Amino acid sequence: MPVLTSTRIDVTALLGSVQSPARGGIASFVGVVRDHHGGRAVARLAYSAYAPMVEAECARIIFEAQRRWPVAVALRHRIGCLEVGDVAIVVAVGAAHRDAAFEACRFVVDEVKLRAPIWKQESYVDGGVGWVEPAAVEPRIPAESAR
Amino acid sequence: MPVLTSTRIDVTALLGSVQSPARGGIASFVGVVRDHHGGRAVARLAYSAYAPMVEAECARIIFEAQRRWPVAVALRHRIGCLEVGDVAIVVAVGAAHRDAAFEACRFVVDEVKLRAPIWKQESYVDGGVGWVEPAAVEPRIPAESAR
Amino acid sequence: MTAAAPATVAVHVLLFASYAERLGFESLELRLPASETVAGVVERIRALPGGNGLPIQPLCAVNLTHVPLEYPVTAGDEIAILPPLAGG
Amino acid sequence: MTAAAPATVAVHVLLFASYAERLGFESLELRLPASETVAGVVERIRALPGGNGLPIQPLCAVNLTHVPLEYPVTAGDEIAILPPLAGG
Repeated sequence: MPVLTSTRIDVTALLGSVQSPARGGIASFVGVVRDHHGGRAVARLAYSAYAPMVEAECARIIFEAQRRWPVAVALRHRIGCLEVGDVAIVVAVGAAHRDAAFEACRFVVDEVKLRAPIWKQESYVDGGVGWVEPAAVEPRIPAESAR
Repeated sequence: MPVLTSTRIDVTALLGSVQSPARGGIASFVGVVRDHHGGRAVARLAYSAYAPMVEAECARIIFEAQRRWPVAVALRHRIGCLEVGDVAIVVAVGAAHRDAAFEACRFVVDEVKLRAPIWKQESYVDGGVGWVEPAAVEPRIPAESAR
Repeated sequence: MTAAAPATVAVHVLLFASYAERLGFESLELRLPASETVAGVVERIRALPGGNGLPIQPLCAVNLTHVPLEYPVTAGDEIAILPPLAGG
Repeated sequence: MTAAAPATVAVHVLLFASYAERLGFESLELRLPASETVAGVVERIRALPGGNGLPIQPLCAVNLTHVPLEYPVTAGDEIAILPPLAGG
């Protein structure tokens, strides 16, 4: 399944997809569109992406997580127009033990935010629009990059 | 809402209950009955509890979490007979930022396992039954305990 | 004046799960000398038939709160002797 | 024998989000001297109208992978100049 989707994310289905009779712990993170950002009231927002790279980079992130922890990972990120309260990202991780589930879930969320080429344009209640530019953090560039 | 329930836990409803327009991050943990324990195939299990103390202790755990992090917390633990694959525990934590959501969720799960008086009797596929006794860890006893 | 008879207090003792199975009951009223501790309650329960299967230092709670074994008991206390916890 | 003309390579440059808005396009074919780096590509894009709004050292990717600015480019590469990421 691709990471990016332009339709509503089914959280319950993703949680179910990482569960199995041997995996008793499911840690998850759901990110929802907030009503405020930087002191301004947000009406709605639009996510855009460099889609092929998002898929490639997220596949690498999941691969890295699975080299560190014995886990199943499901990851979805919505693009297009979202309203306040809509689900923007879901990461679900199933493992036999909760330590691995929590740690891998946190890892995947952090890495997606740091590395996936996705952008967010907010529309404010007062009428303006703005690109969200988090304090530009350099994504870690793997030593064995590209080729 | 009481923590203990003898009916199916509605994970989606709990996730929704900790979300608000100001809380954009929801971390959760879902614990599911596994098919093996200590090398034996588990058919089903029964959770029992010292119910009034579970409610009191879990209220204290949530209070402690909310003194440390600005979070909303929902917690349910099922009791009675469960089959493999049934949801036994759900902890959902909503916060404005994911750090607080993850940390508080982990804290609540860990403390419930350490402090809530709940017991588990497994029925094995080969016919036996057994009380699950995790390597008995002393729960931390708060200095200002009881009265 | 004669010396006062030693004061006693009544407490409720609760057993759960494997401990209730070993002793064959889930609750018991117990009369104790005043100024007894939780450890003294455990000692009395361990002296009952089946009680030697309990650890000398089990996990205990008084009035719904975890307490150390040196915790003093008072009249009307609900004292719970708890097998290893296995929730979650 | 005369000296060979300097070899050139063609690459695809992609812009996104606020950077595409500033320069007014999302993709561009660029011919570069062989043995150029990503930094050289950025320098050329910053020289276009609207390009000085881009940082001197933006985040870049080659063929769907994050790379440092010293990364060499080769013929046919897809070079993306990425505004600060804001997913999740």
